[in-house]
Amino acid sequence: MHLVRDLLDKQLIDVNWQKMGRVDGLLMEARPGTQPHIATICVGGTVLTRRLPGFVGRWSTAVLRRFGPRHGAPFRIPWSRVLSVDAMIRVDVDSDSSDAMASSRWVRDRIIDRIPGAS
Amino acid sequence: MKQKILQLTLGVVTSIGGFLEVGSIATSAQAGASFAYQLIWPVVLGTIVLIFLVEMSGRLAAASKLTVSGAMRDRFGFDYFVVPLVTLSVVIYLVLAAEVGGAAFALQLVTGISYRWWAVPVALLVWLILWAGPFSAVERWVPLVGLVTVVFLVGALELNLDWGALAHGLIPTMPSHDGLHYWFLVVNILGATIAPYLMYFYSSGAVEGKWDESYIGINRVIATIGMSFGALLAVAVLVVCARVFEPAGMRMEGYDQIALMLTGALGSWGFYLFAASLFVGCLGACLEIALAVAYMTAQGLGWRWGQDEEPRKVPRFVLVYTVLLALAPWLIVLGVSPLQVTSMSMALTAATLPVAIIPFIVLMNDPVYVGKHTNGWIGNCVVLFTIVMACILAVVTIPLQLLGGG
Amino acid sequence: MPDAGIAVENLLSRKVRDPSGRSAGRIEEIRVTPSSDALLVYQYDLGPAALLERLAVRLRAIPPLRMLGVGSGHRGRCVSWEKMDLSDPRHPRITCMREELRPIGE
Amino acid sequence: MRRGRHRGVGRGGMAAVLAALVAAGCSRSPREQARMELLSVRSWAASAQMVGERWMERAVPDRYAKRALASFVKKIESERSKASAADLPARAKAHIVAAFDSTARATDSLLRVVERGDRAAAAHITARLAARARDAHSMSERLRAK
Repeated sequence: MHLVRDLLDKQLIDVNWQKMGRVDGLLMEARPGTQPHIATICVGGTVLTRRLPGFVGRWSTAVLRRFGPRHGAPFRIPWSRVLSVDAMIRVDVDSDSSDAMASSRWVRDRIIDRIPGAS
Repeated sequence: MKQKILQLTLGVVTSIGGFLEVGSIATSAQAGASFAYQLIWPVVLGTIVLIFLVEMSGRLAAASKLTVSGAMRDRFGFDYFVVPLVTLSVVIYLVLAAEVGGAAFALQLVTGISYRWWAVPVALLVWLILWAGPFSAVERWVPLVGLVTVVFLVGALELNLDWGALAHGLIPTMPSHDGLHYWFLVVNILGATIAPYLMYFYSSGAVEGKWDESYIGINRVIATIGMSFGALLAVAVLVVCARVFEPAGMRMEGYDQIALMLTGALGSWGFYLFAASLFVGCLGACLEIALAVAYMTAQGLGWRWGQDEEPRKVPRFVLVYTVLLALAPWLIVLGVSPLQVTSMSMALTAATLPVAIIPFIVLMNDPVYVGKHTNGWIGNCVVLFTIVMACILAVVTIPLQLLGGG
Repeated sequence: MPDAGIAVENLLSRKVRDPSGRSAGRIEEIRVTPSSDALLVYQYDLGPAALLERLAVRLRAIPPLRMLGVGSGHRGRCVSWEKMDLSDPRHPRITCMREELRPIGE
Repeated sequence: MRRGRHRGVGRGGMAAVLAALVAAGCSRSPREQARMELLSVRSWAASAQMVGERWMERAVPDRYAKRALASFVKKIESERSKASAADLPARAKAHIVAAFDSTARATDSLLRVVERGDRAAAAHITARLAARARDAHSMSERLRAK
């Protein structure tokens, strides 16, 4: 399996087939002498902004940390919760109750619901 | 099969309605008025390229069930994807401002109240249609009303046309006078015709319409007929202006001059139908543009998206087009001339084409995404030619914009 | 972020140097085998540049571009996991000389 | 960047050709600049004339005609000030500025006639505008021929 080709940046879908962001980052445990392994998928704005080069990256990460709904803390999915890997990555998470959709809920409650006719 | 026929007619109608917007009307009118039939070739060239790009977007969606920006993030990663996302959002915002300006000016023609007052209501109307109307409504009634733009064809046929000169215009020729303005218009016409937002909008509509591989044939028909008919309307605008304005030496500096184009042949009908076509063409484009940016952002970042979904279910997708439409009218309200915003946005669209088109050559040849429906030899050559042309445009546009002037 | 944790996405396209300081290429791909609750890394693919490779890797397949010689540059090299020292993730190093690395068997 | 270098060469060559073309286009001699100003006079005179004619034929509403003519007057005056500032041959500059002024006056009087709704008087003014346009056109042709 190839990390970049098959996993990184792929669309994540939750247990009831709802979109919940993309594989923004992967965390590798690399202690000297032991074989490195990937145990966690990271999802979240700051994970993305840290990938941006130079000043833009640092600045946008700082902005998300101060104003982000969860202060930019990335949402972590342990590899054991991954159900299937193909065009999309399905994970055993109920996104609506999880922190992955925190910013979505924040936008919905703070902005969308305040507009009449949001039904 | 009946359902497919409906999709077919819908697709063709959508592309007609979506094709003729403020960019094509303004640039075709300027070209006809300044250079008569000599500038038909960029409209045709741009349309051929657009047909290939739109067909590819549809084929990508049908074969991989992924939209253009979804596949781009998938295939090239966030580091590359952030470049088209940012540049195209800025450029497409300017195109949206120009479309709002066009629709607002149409209302000024009819009511006499300055377009600057109409900009905010137009943006609000577009937002209301998106907020309340499901996608199928947007996709169905806007283009049907867009058919009023067929009036340009009627206008063109009213004047007995010099078909010889018209055919001669199909061949690229060097300008006899005012070379700078000539090339400035070539760039603007290409920018107006090859509109990247059409690719994002079309592929998202295909995915939302649950297209599968059986649609690839229909997709080719829709792209070809729809865009060609749209180009026919743009050429009609050019031809009418060539017959009405060029002999009198009238150069198009503002929409109030362009509004006269049909009044000779069709009298007051011509005036009000022009205002209606400008309004409907721009309104349709506003809807497509606002959705296109929302699609591009949501699909690229993995959010839930879909115009048929209730706003509460796709909050961040809705937030993108809401913020975009909230920002759209202010350039026009500040009194910037709509024609200048149009020229600037078309030139910048031309200059940023490479960013939007380069991913196509890789995506459309990657069996992982399009399976056996990869590009044929012709398709690749067209995209390659477009990339080289787009890079030349990118280099030449800014100096031309400064020197060529509106 | 746990101390030993390295962000894979930031490791990509980092230049890898061999003990003599010469560049062996950039990290383009990391190959893993799934195990019970993690993915075990067994090989790193090095090449000219991660982004370029992702753009170019398929370009060789496109007739007109292959004719123009695009994407036909030198093939990448692969490094098995034990030869890669990631103590400083910003400057990955390999423990053997770059000539000893096998080319990538696509 | 291997791919970039490959494409860069093609793009550099083509861009040089077009940049030369652009440069050639913008070095306008004063005579050419004068001709452009005259074409501009002709364009504005013809535009005002067309609005007047369509208004007389009731093909365009009064609201549109007033707003269009008012904006033409403003634009003609701004072009006039640009022309008087530009470095043009003395004799041609006088002609051009005079042409701009008479076109502006004619357009302004057409505007007042439209405000009064006097379609008969409009006919005379559109004729004057047509004459302005013809003069500007013939002058520009003479400049081109010399």
